[in-house]
Amino acid sequence: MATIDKKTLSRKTLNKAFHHWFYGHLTAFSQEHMQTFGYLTSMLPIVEELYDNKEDQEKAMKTYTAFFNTEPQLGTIIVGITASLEEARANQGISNEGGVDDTTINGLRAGLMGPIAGIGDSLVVGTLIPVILGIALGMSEGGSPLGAIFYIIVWNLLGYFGMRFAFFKGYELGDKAVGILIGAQGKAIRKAIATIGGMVVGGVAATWVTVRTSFQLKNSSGKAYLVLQNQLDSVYPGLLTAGFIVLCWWLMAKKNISPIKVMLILVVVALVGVLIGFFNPGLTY
Amino acid sequence: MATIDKKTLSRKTLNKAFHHWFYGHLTAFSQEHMQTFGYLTSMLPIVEELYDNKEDQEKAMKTYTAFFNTEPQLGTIIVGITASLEEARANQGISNEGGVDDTTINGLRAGLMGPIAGIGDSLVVGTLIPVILGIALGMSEGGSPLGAIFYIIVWNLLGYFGMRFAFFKGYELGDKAVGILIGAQGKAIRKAIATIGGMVVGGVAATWVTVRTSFQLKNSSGKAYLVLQNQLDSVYPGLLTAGFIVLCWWLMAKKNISPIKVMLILVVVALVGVLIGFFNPGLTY
Amino acid sequence: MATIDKKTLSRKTLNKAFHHWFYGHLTAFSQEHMQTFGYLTSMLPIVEELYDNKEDQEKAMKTYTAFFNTEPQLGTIIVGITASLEEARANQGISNEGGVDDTTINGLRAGLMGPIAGIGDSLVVGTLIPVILGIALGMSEGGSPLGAIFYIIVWNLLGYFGMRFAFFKGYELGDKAVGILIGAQGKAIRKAIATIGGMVVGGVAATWVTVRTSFQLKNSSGKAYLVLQNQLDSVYPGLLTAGFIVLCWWLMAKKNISPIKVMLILVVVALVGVLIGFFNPGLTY
Amino acid sequence: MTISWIQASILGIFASLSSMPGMAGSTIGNYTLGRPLVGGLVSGLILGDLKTGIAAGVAMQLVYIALVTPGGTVSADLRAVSYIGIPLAMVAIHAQGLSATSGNAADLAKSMGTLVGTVGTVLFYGTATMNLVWQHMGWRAVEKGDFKKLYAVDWGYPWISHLFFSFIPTLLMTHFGSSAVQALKTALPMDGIPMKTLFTVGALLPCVGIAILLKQIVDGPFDFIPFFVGFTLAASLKLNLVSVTVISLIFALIFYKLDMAISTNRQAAAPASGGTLDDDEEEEDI
Amino acid sequence: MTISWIQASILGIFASLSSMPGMAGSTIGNYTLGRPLVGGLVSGLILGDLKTGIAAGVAMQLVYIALVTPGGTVSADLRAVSYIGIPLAMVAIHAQGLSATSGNAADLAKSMGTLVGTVGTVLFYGTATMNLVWQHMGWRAVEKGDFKKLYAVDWGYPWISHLFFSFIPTLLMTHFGSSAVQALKTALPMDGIPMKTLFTVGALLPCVGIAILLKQIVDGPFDFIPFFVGFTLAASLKLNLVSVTVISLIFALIFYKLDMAISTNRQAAAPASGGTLDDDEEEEDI
Amino acid sequence: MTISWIQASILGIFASLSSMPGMAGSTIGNYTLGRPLVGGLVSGLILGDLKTGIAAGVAMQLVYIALVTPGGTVSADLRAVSYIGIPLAMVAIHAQGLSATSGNAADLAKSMGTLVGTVGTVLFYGTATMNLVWQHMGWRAVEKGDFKKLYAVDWGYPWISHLFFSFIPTLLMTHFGSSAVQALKTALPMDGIPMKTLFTVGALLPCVGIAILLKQIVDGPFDFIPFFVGFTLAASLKLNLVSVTVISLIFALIFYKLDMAISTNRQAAAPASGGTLDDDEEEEDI
Ligand SMILES: OC[C@H]1O[C@H](O)[C@@H](O)[C@@H](O)[C@@H]1O
Ligand SMILES: OC[C@H]1O[C@H](O)[C@@H](O)[C@@H](O)[C@@H]1O
Ligand SMILES: OC[C@H]1O[C@H](O)[C@@H](O)[C@@H](O)[C@@H]1O
Repeated sequence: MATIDKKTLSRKTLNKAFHHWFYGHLTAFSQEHMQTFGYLTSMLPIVEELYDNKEDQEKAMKTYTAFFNTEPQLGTIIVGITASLEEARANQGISNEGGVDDTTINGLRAGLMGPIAGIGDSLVVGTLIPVILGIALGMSEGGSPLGAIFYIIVWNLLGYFGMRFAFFKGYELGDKAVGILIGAQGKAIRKAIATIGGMVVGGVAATWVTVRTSFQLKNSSGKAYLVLQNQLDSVYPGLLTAGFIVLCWWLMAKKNISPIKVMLILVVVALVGVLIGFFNPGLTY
Repeated sequence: MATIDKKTLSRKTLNKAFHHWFYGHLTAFSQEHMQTFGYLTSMLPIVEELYDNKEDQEKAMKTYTAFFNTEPQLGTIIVGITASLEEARANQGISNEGGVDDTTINGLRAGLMGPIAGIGDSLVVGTLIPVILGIALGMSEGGSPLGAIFYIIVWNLLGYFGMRFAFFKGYELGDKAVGILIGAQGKAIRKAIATIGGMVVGGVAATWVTVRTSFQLKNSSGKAYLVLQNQLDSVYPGLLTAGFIVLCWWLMAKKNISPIKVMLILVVVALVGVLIGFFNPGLTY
Repeated sequence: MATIDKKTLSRKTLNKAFHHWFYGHLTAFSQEHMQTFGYLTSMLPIVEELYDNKEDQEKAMKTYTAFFNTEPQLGTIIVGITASLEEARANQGISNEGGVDDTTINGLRAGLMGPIAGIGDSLVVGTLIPVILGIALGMSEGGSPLGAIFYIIVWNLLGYFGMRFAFFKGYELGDKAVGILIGAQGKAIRKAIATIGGMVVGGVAATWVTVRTSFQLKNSSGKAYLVLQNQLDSVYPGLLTAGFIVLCWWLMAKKNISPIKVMLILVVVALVGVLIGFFNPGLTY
Repeated sequence: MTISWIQASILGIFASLSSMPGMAGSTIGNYTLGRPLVGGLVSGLILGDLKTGIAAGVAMQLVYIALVTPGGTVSADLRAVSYIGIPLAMVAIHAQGLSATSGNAADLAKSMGTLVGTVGTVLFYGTATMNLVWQHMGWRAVEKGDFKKLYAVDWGYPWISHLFFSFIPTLLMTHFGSSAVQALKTALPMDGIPMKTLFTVGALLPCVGIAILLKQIVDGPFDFIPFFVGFTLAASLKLNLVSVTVISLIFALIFYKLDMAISTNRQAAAPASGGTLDDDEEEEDI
Repeated sequence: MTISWIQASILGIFASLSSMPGMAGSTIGNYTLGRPLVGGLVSGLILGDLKTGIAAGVAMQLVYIALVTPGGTVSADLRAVSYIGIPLAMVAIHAQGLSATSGNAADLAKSMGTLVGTVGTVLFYGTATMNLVWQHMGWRAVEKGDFKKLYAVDWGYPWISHLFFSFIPTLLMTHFGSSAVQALKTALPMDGIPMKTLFTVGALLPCVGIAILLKQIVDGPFDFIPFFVGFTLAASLKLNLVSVTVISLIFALIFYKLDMAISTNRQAAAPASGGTLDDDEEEEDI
Repeated sequence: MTISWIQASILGIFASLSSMPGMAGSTIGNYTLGRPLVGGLVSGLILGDLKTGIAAGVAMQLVYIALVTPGGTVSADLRAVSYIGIPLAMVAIHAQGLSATSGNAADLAKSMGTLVGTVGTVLFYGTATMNLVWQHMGWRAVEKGDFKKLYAVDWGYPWISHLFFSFIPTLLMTHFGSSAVQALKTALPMDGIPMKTLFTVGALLPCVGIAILLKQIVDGPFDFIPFFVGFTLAASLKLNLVSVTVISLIFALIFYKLDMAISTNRQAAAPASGGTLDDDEEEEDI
C-alpha cells in the first residue's frame, strides 16, 4: 500500500480487457451462465497484470465466477468499474480484510446488472437500433444497398466507440461511479432513467408491436356492422397490444411463469383465436 | 365492549343495506334534502340489527338526518364506511362519550361527499358512461339494437358490481378508509385524484361540449373574408367552449349566482347572440 | 423619516415617468448603453419631485447611470419598482446609510433585467405578437387592410395598458415585489416562469423557424432515392432547425463568440451549404 | 303512425322510471333507461318500429352523451328527451316519409329532442319540488320514531310526484303530440329566432354542468391548470378520454408525491423552525 | 409605377420611426409600424395601391413573424424590409404585370424583403453606433448635473442618426430603386450562388435570435429540456403556441412546487444536519 | 435460381456469426449481421441478386425491427430469418417470376421470414444448451487454475455448437430448400389454420420481449404509468420514438428532483422525528 509501488493497469492491458469483452461477452452463452465466461476472459489480462503470484490470481478470478448477465453494450461500464476496483484491491493487498473484497465487487455487479439490462435493452436495443434501422430502411427502399451500408457503418461506429467510452469511463470513475449509481442520488438517477425507460418502452410497444383482431359482425347482406378492431381503437388506440403485453407481464411477474411457457401459452391463444375468427393475419404467398 | 358479545353485522343485513342504497338513493330527491332519505332507508336495517332498544335506534338514526348528497355510484363507499362505523359505535356503547360519535360520522360524511361527488360526476357520469355509450353508438349505427343492448348489459354489470364492491370495501376498511381518505396522505391522494378529475373534465368538455360562432364578414361578392370561428380556432382550439365554461364557473363560484340563474343568463345570451348573428345552429327539420 | 412629512409621488409625476419610459426606452440605444438613457429620462421627473436640493438629485440620478437593458414592455415593472424604492430612499434620507441605497437599487435592477428580458422576449415578442399577427394575417388574405388595422388596434391597446399596469403594479408593490421576485419563493417563481419560457421558446422555434436541406441522392433515371429532409424528419421533426439553434447557443454560450460573429459564421455556412447543394431556398422572382 | 292511449301509458311509466330523480334508481333508471339510446330501443319496441326508434335514439344520444347533473342541476330533462322527444320524432319521421337512417331524420330527431329536453327541465324541478311534501311527512315519522314509514317516503309516495310530472305529461304529449308536431313545425320554423335561440341554449347549457364540476374541483386559480391541460389534449390533439386519463395519471402521481414531500417536509420542519413555513400553504394564492 | 421624392420622403420618415431602435418607441415603432403587415398598409396608402401593398406585406410578414431581437441582436432590419423592400416589391410587381395576390407576386415580395432585410442590418448597426456620439454628450451633461439635456439626448439627437441611416437610405433606394430592381434581377438571378446564399442566411438568422433567448434561460444542460419538450409539442404534434403555453403551465406549477419543497426542505434541514445538503445545489451539474 | 453447396456453406457461416449468441460478438454479430436488412445485403451478394436480396431483407426487417431478447429470451431466431428465410424467399420470388420490389414479393418474404424465425427459435435453445458442455469444461479449468483454457471455452468450442445448430441446418435447408419451399406452399396454404396460427404467434411474441423489459422496470403498479403514457403518446398521438424520449426527459427530471427532495427530506426529518416517516417508503403499495 506504500505509494512507491502503487500498481496501475497499463493502457495495453485495459485495451485487451475491453476487446475481450467487446468480442466475447455472449459467445459462450447458456441459460445457466449467460455472460459469466465473457466476463472471466475480460478480467483475465487485468488479474494477470495485477497479481504476480498464482494464488492471488486464483483468488481474484474466483470473484468473477458468479453469474453475470446484463445488456452487453451499456454493461461495458460495469466491466470498466470492476477493472478499477480490482486495481484498488491489488494495491490494498488482496488478502487484507476490509476495503474492496469479493462481496463489494459482486454486490456491485449484482446491483448494477439488473437496472443496466433494463435500460440498455430498452434504450439501446429497443430504441437506438430500431431508429437507425428505420432511417436505413427508407434508404433501401426499391432495393438499394445504401441503407444496409449506412446501418452497418453508423451502428458499428456508435457501438464500438460507445462501448469503449463506457469502459474507460467506468474505469476512470471506479467506486465513484458506484457512489453515483448507488445511494440517495443514485436512487434518484435510477428513478429518472427508469421513467425514461418506461416511457420509451411504451413508445416502442405502441410503434412496433401490433396485435389486431379481425373479428367482425356482419348483417345478412354481408356488410360488417361491427368491426371489433375499430371499436377497440376508439376506446384506446392499441388496446389489444397493451392488453397482451400486460397479460404476459402478469403471467411472468405475478404467476412466476417462465418466458418459454408464456410463449407456449401464446401459441395456444393464437390457435384458439384463429379458430374462432378472432385472429387472422390475412397474408398470402 | 367485552369481546364476548362483540356485535357483527350479518351478511344479510349488509346486503339489505346495500340494496336499499342501490335502489333508493335518489327516489325521494328534493333540492332541500337530496339523498338524505335514501341514506336513512339504507341505514335502517343496520341500526335495527345493532341496537335492540328503541331509544338507541332513534339516537343512531338521528345521525343520518343530516343533509347528504354525493355521486351515488362512487358514493356507495361512504355508506359502507358508515356501516362499519355504526358497528363500532354499537360495540363501544352508543351513549359512551369519546370514540365514534355523531360528530365523527357526520364529519366524515360531510368531508367525503364533496370530493367524491366531484370525482364520481367527472369520472363515472362524465367519462365512463360516455365512453361505453360511444362504443354502443358505433354498434347501433344503421338502426341496429345491438348497441343499446350492449350498453344496458355492460353499464349495469359495471354499475351493480362496482357499487357492491365499493360498499363492501368501505365496510371492510371502516375507519382505516378514513385514515386513507383524510390526513396527510389522504390530502395527497385527493390532490392526485383532483388532478385526474381536472384533466378528465377538461377532456370531456373539449370532446363533448361544443360552442361555436357563426359570425362571418363577407365582401361585396359574398365571399367570407373573415370566418370568426376559424380565427378563434387558430388562437386556441375550443376557445369559445372554454370561455363559456369559465364564464359559468365565474358566475357561480365568484358571483354566487345559482345554477338556475346562470341558465337563464345563458338563455339571454343565446337570444342576443342569435339576434346579432353570432350564434346560428343552422339546423332544419 | 417622521410620518408628518412623508413624501409621496404625485399621480402626475408617475404618469410622466411612465410615459417617458413608454416612449423613450430605446430611442437612444447603442450597443454600449442600451436602455440607460431611457431609464434616466424616466426617473428624472421622479427625482426632481422627491429631492428639492440639487445635490441629492445628482446623487439619486447617478444610481441610474448603470447599464440597463431588458425587454421594454414587461420591463416597465422594474421602472415602477424603482420609482417606489426611490420614494422610500427619499423618505429615509438619501445620505443615510442602511436601508435603500445605490446597491439595493442597482442590485435589483441587475438581478431583474436578465430574467425579465428572457421572459419578455419569449412571451411578449416571441409569442404574443406572433399570435396576434397570425390572426391578422388570416384577415388580410386577399389584400384586405382589415388584418393590419386589427393588429394595430389590438397590439397597441394591449401594449399600452399592459405596460401601464406593469408600471403601477411595480410601484404599488415596491420592495414587496422584490420579496416576491427574489428569495426562496422568488426563485421558485422564476424557475416556474423559466419553464414556461423554455417551452414556449421551443414552440416558437418549431413553429416559426424553418431550416431545411435540399440534399437528395438521385438514381440514374433521375428519381430521388434519398431525400435527406424526409429522413431527418423521420428521426426527429425539425432536427435541422433544432440543431442550428443549439449550435448558435453553443457558439455564444460555450465559446463566447459574439452574436455578430455567429451571424458571419452562418453566412459562411450558408455559402458552403449552397455550394455543395445542401441548401437551396428554391425561390424565383 | 299514431300513438294509442296504451302505448302512451307505457311511455309514461318509462318516463317515471328514468327521470332524474326517477323511480328505478339512478343506475337502472336515469343512467340506463334515461339514455336516449336505450330510450330509442324502448320506444321502438313500444311503437313497433325498432329501426326508426334506434336511429332517433342514436341521433339524440349524440347530443346528450356527456350529460352530467352535478348537485341536482339538470340542464336537459332526459325523461322528456327519451320518452316524449323520441316517440314524437318517430311520428314526424313517418309523417314526412323520411328514411329512418337518413340525415334528415337524424336532424329532425335532434331538434325534437333538444326542444323537449330544454323545455322539459320544468318537469324535473316540478318533481323535486313536489317531493318536498313526502319529505315533510318523512321528518314527522322520524320524530315519532316510526322508521318503517321511511320506506313509503323513499320508495312509494314519490310515484305521486311522477304521476303529475312524468306520467301525465308524457301520456298527453305523446298521444296528442302527433298532430301538434306538425302544427309546431309551422308555428316555429327552424330559421326563426325562437328555435335558433332554443338550439343555441341547448348547446350552451352543458357548460353549466361542466362548470359545476369545476366548482367542486377548483379551489385556487392554479387548479384550472389540469382542466386546461386536459382541454388542450382533447381539443388540440384530439386525444380521446381514455388517453387523456392515462396521461393524467403521471401528473396525478407527481402531485401525490409532491404533496407527500411537502407535508413530510412540514412535519419535519415544524419542530425545528417553529412553523414559520406556513406561508407555503398559501402558494395557491399568488 | 414610380416613387416620387415626396413619397420617398414619407417612406423615409416611417423608416426612422419603425427601426429597432426607432424614433416612435418600440411599442408603436418597431412592434407596430415596423411589422411588414403594417408596413404594407402604410406603403400601400403612400403609393396609392393598397391591395398590392397589403399583399406584399402579408408575404413578408410571414417570413419575419417571429423576429425577436434579444439584447439588440438584429438578424433582419425591419425598416428596410417594410419601407424599402415593400415599396420596391410593389414597383416590381407592377412592372411585371403580376396580379397583386398571385403566388408569383408573393415570391417576389419575399425575396425582395429578405434581400433588403439581411443586407439592411448594417443600417441598424450604423444607427446604434452613431448614437454613441449623443450618449457621449449625455454623459457630459450628467456630470455637470444638467439633467434637462437628457431629453434632447434621448428624444432629439438620435433623429440625426436616423437621418443618415434611415431617412436618406430609404429616400434614395426607393426613389431610384425602381430601375435598380430590374438591374438587380438580371445581375443577381435567383438561382445564382449569391441569392441562394442570401436566402439561406435569411432562414438561418432567426436561429441566432432564438439562441440568445436560450442563453438567457439555460443555465445547465437540464434547462434545455423544457425547450425541447416545447419544440417537440410544436414540431411533432403541431400544437399552436397558446396550446403549448397551456401545457407548459402544468410543468411550471410542478417545478414551482418542487423548488418550494426543496428550499423549505433545506431550511428545515440546515439547522439539523449542518449544511451537509448543499450538494443538491449541484444537481444540475451531473 | 438454385443454391449451391458453396453458397449454402457461406450462408451457414454467416448464420453462425449472427446468432444470438453468435460467434461475432453481439455488436457485429447479432446486432449487425443478424439484422434482416444486412442479411438481405449479404444474401444478395452471395446469391448474386443484390436487389432481390435487399428487397426481401427490407420486408423482413420491418417485422423484426424491435426485436429485443432480454435475459436470453428469444422470440424469433434471426440466424434463421436472415440466412435461411431470405435465401429461400429469394428463390421462391424467382420461381414465381415476381418483381423483386413488388408487394407480393414482400408478402412472400415476410411469411417465409416469420415461418423460419418462429420455428427457428429451437436453434437458439439448441445452441445455448450445447454450450453447457463447454462451460462445464470451463469450470473444471477454473478449478485447476488453468485460466488460459477460458479463451478456448469462450471463443473456440462454441463453434462446435454452431456447427450443429447454425451451420448444418442452414446448409441443408438452403441447399435443399428451394424445392421444399414449393412443397411447403401447397402443404401449408396461407389461409389454413397452421399458417394463420403461425403468423398470429409471430405478431404476439414480441409482447413477451416487451413484457420482460417491463418486468425489469416495474416494481409497483405505479411504475406502469410511464409505460402507458409512452404508449399513449406513440399510439394515440403518433409521436416517434425520439420525440417520446424527449418528452420523457422532463418527467425524468421531475422524478429525479422529487426523489432527491424526498430523500433529503427524510435525512433531515430522521433525527428530528425519529424515523416515523418511513411509511412514505410504502407510497408505491397503496
Ligand atoms: O353531484 C352529485 C350528485 O348530485 C345529485 O344527487 C344528482 O344530481 C346526481 O346526479 C349527482 O351525481
Ligand atoms: O433582450 C432585451 C432587449 O434588448 C434590447 O433592448 C432590444 O433588442 C430589445 O428588443 C430586447 O427586448
Ligand atoms: O437482458 C440482458 C441481456 O440478456 C442476454 O444476455 C441477452 O439476451 C442480451 O441480448 C440481453 O441484452
